[in-house]
Amino acid sequence: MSKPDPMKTYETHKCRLLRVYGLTEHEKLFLFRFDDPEIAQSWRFMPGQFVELSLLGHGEVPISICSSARRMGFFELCIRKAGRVTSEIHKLKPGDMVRIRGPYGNGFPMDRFYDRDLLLVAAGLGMAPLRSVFLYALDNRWLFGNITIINSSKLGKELLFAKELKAMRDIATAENIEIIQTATRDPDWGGLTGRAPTHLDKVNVDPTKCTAALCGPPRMYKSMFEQMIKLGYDPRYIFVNLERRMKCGVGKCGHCNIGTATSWKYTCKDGPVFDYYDIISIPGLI
Amino acid sequence: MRYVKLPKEKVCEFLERLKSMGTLYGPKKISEKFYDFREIGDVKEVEFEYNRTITPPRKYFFPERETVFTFDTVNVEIHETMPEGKPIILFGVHACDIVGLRIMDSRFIDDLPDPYYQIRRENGIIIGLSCLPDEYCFCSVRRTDFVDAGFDLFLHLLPDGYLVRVGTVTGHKLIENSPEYFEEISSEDKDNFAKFETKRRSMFTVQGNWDDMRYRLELHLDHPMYMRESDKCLGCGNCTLTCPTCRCYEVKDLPTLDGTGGERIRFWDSCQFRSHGLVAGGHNFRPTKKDRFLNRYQCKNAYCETTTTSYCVGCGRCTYFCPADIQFKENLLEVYGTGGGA
Amino acid sequence: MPKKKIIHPITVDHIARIEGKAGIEVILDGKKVDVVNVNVFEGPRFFEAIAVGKHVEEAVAVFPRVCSFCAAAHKITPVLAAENAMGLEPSEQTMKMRELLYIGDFIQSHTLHLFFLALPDFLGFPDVFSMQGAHKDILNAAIALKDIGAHIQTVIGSRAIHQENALIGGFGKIPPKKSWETMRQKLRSLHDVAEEALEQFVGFPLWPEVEADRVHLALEPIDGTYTMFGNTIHASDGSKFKANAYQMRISEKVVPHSFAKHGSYNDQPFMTGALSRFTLFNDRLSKRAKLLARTYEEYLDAKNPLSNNLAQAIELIHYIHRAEIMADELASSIKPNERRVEFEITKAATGVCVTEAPRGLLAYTLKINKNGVIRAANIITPTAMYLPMMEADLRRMVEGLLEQGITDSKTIAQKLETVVRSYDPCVSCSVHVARVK
Amino acid sequence: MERSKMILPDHEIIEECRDVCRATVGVYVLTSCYGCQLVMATVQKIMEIANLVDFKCFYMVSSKSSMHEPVDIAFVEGSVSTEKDLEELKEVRKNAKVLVAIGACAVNGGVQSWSEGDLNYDELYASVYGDSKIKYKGLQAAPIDSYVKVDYFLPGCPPEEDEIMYFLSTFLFGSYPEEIDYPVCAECRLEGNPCILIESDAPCLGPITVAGCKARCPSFGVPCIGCRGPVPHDNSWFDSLALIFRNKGYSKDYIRERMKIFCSFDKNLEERLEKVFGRKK
Ligand SMILES: Cc1cc2nc3c(=O)[nH]c(=O)nc-3n(C[C@H](O)[C@H](O)[C@H](O)COP(=O)(O)OP(=O)(O)OC[C@H]3O[C@@H](n4cnc5c(N)ncnc54)[C@H](O)[C@@H]3O)c2cc1C
Ligand code: SF4
Ligand code: SF4
Ligand code: SF4
Repeated sequence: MSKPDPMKTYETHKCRLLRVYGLTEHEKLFLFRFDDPEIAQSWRFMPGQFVELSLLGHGEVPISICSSARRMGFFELCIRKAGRVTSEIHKLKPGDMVRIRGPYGNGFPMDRFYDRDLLLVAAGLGMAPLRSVFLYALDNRWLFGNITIINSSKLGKELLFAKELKAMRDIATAENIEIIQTATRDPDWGGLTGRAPTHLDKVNVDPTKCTAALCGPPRMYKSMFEQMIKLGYDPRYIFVNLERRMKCGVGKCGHCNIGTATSWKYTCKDGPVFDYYDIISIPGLI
Repeated sequence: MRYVKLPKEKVCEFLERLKSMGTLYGPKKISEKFYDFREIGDVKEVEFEYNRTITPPRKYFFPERETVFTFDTVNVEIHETMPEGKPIILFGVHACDIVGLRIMDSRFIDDLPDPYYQIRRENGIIIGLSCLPDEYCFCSVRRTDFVDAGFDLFLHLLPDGYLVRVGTVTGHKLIENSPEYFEEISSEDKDNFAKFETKRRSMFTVQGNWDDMRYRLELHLDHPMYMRESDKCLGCGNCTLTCPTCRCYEVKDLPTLDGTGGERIRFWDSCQFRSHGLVAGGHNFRPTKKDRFLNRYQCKNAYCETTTTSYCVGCGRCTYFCPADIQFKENLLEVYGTGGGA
Repeated sequence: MPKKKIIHPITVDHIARIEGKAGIEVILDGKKVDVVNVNVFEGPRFFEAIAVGKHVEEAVAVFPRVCSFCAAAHKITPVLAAENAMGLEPSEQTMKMRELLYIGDFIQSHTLHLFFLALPDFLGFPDVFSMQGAHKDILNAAIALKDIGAHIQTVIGSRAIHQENALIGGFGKIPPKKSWETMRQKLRSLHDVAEEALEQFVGFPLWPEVEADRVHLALEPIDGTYTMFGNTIHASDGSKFKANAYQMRISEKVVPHSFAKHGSYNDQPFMTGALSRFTLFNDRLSKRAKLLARTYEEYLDAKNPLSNNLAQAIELIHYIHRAEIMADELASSIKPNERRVEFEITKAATGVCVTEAPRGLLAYTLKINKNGVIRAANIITPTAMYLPMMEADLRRMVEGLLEQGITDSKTIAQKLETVVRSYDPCVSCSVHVARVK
Repeated sequence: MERSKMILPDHEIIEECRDVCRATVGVYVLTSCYGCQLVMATVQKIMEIANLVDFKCFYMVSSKSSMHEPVDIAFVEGSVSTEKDLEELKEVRKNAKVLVAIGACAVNGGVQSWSEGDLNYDELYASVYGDSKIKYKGLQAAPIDSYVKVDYFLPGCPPEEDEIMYFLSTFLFGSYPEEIDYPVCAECRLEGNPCILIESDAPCLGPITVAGCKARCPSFGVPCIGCRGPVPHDNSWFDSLALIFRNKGYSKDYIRERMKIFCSFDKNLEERLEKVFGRKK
């Protein structure tokens, strides 16, 4: 292995915002392109990885890449308006420039997903990183068995990518893909209700040969795990995507530190994707 | 390893020589009781018998506050402000602090190295200095009381000078280039060195080895010590800011008044502060003082693969400089199961 | 009883460019001036009451908060009063540093008043900001002078306002030789700049309407020089009295239109401040200041409050010179390791101190119990002392203008504001208010 | 005191008009020593600021001032100490997009906000004015957020120049300042000072006082008197510090007096002191 180049660690690239799509009241989808064609050509990422997006003068935030890993030169970020930087990102217009560094983090170990069924369970913003996995699976459809995606949120109108998923219904059925969208606390919602774990009976995957990727608020994981293990899912194939405060994204600034004395982790480098056994052996992870 | 002797009467001249090579930093007495690493103007100010400095040596490679780049918001361009790479000569570093620097290296010069740190570190010369422990030291149980690596030269006190261990090529060059200051060691020197080491070892208030501390700690995450002690805590961050291996930092953008430019700075942060675990929307991963207190105990006792020690090197700063007088060592021992005191 | 017919009330709701909140209210009865009030509606802060119960060390940290323009004055005076109570003798070096710190305050305060607050009146601008185009040089001078005032106070006192380094018994940290040398160099380069204010104000007429005989009170400076410390108060009526007995001659009373009390000397309004100091002790000024004062004698009229501006400008020159000499002395004599005098309070006592603050006499009386806790405090500030005189001058101004047939209330109001500003009132100081037994 | 959560400002900051027009700024004063304004008026870059923004109100330096104009950013100095103050404050709030409390008085009530025996306004008034009447009505000095919503707090007595600049530049940039939630001690360490609390048992309030002054006073060897007020979000550990002071031999009264100077409005103070000393008689 060649010696790492320190100057590359924090190297940022200029990116142009091409398009903005409003998804929900608080989330927008942003399509970016690298300004430098060479970077655009060579830049790669894995589903589950994230970038650090800088708005000079406002700050920098970690954001999961939510587009397909196959689309070269372009990438999409789904961003919730949450604070200083993200509110400012929401004001960007096509043509505006930002600076991006990354991709960082381990990403999902996609090779361990091959030739198995795939279950994706997202709650709220968790859909962002999982969309990247989902699109990856669609792009490489032959590498995967049956696919189920459970997309949940509190209110129906808060479901991320709901329209996109709905539009896919017909192809999905043909392709053995089950799409389940559920709103947990919305009296006006016409579709399915209840939390994600309650819909595990509607999946089209075989628990014994399925890989699962989950992303949502920490409290979702516990009930999900219990349920899944009861149903016979193999814990070695359950992955989650975690979140912590982050500044550097490369294991330096310490904000994303988690764990205990025997297992001290940096969410950004050792994660953000962890598997079930990480979770149960590292107290405090979720 | 090569050993030479620096006789007492040559020490000042040797320091002068070091000073001529770059900026020399060393321990100085800064108040009635405290010492700190400072730039050395007059080599007579160097304090050879100090217990511990208030700020750790890492500050020379990872400054308290630095500009990482300046930016131009109109063209969305950045200009990184890299350190100049001037030689930094750090004299008088104790063994534990040398391990501390190696722990810093393990995090800052990994597969994604931090250029700001790395450039400074590559321009650093480290001269170690032997010491005798006081009641706050517990480097012995951390296996950091004696070092084999991480220094260019290491000076061990003899009655009439110093026994010098040479750790790196830079160290060899230093000696080759100024042979007039050094002598070969005699058998008497060897005896004296052994005597000093024996004496040093015997002086520790805790003995043994704490390699299994991390397991014991983990088994007792709910130990009442955490609640009791964190109640006394001020959350002031002194323990982490003085620690030779703490390295959390915070980042902030400072736009200029007219908004066309600005700078991004980074500065030391502490896991003892509320905002350390706070995320957008108001959720805090470490919401209480106890959570933050526990976090430090876990982090410091975790295992560093590079040095094969814990992240805590046992320098005693976090206790010595704690305004609330919270005893790290004693608290660890309490959880460890041997009760308070050694 | 004749019915009051009020025409043209002249009011200024909020006088701009002074420190503190006050308005002017003039009520006319026919052509006669009935009421002239300076309404002080700056909220009261009860300093003398809130000091009670606090340890004397905390109390002297609280007092500067009376006023930001003369924070050093409100630090050093109570510190001296406290030391006086304890019978503690500060070292010579401490006194020198205190004096220089105080001078820094004078320079800052006079500069701000002359350039930032008063000058726009005379040059016809609403504020200094709008003077940027036409009067760049003046502004540069103002900034240079303000900076040196702030610099002196920061080096000695820890910051330009509310200096925490000045303590009972001495200083927390004593600046090293190098700091004093830098200070001296900076001061040396400001000789010419210091004369800028004088040049600006010399050309402006002293309005005759406010000219009137008046009593001036000022502290006789120690050691024959011109400075802010002293033990005896001189009055321009020829009498003298011990400063620590000030309460026998100077009294305060409450008036309904003001949160600031009104001071009087032997029950008469009087003036205090730069003009009073100048009038009584101008022969002690440093050479250059004295020379300039002689040259412009006609503008330094003890009967006319507008001369106060000029007197401040003269003091500015004097203090820049004096500060330089003192910084020079300190550079060569400084003992950076001198410790604060340790003290322990064991018996109850009362201490008094009167000094000359930039705006005039400032008196502190502190009563301390045997635990070092303040039991009573009395502060008299210059603005409270001269408020009645200021109201009298305003009345004269209105009357004079009306006599000349000027009745436009806006014109009159503007002129009144200028008169008020020439006093450089410090309204927030004045609302410190005294404790009534 | 509950600080507004600085999670999301519910106001659009001025960025929309930045190229077209200048941001409007007002500097208002209630009851105080005028120090905050003095610092604002004399920051090094004041002339540059004056060119970049339009001061709609700044009584201390400009005759062209009015309380009644709308502004983008309002800096309010001083505590609410009279009914007139309160009226003015409400007017300012109505006219301002962003309201910043500047200085110890506005943020924490200032030194005037408490006295021995916690006298109320009438008692204080009587102690000073006797039974004489004044036509203005005073109120017990209080921080401004006890009456109106405050968007940002800029503490200090007086505030630091670099913080004022930071606040202004972030506002003008369309962003907002980051809040400090750690104590002076942290900065004291970064300045490389020896700790005088440990070394000479000085009653330093650094551990409970919010940082931002770069440990100005301890850098001079002077114990912090807490002029910047308590660390926000209930992270001011009066109890821990009181325990330390008590162990060093300070009396309860002394500790309370000292801590209260700039913290008298912190709702935790008495409660946390009680934890150490027991209930007040
Ligand atoms: C691995 C990872 C992937 C993420 N992916 C997405 C995504 O795809 N879409 C999305 O909308 N959000 C995502 N987030 C969350 C996003 O980073 C935060 O919402 C964002 O940092 C908030 O920044 P702010 O400046 O708007 O908020 P503020 O509250 O003003 O935060 C200030 C600073 O704190 C840090 N911070 C605050 N909250 C978080 C947080 N939740 N995570 C990490 N750092 C934080 C950031 O450095 C930020 O600049 C992700 C976070 C992580 C760790
Ligand atoms: S945790 Fe404490 S004893 Fe250990 S290295 Fe850090 S400061 Fe030293
Ligand atoms: S001197 Fe004061 S501010 Fe500094 S570390 Fe000690 S207690 Fe904290
Ligand atoms: S150290 Fe304390 S008293 Fe001094 S400026 Fe800072 S907060 Fe204020």
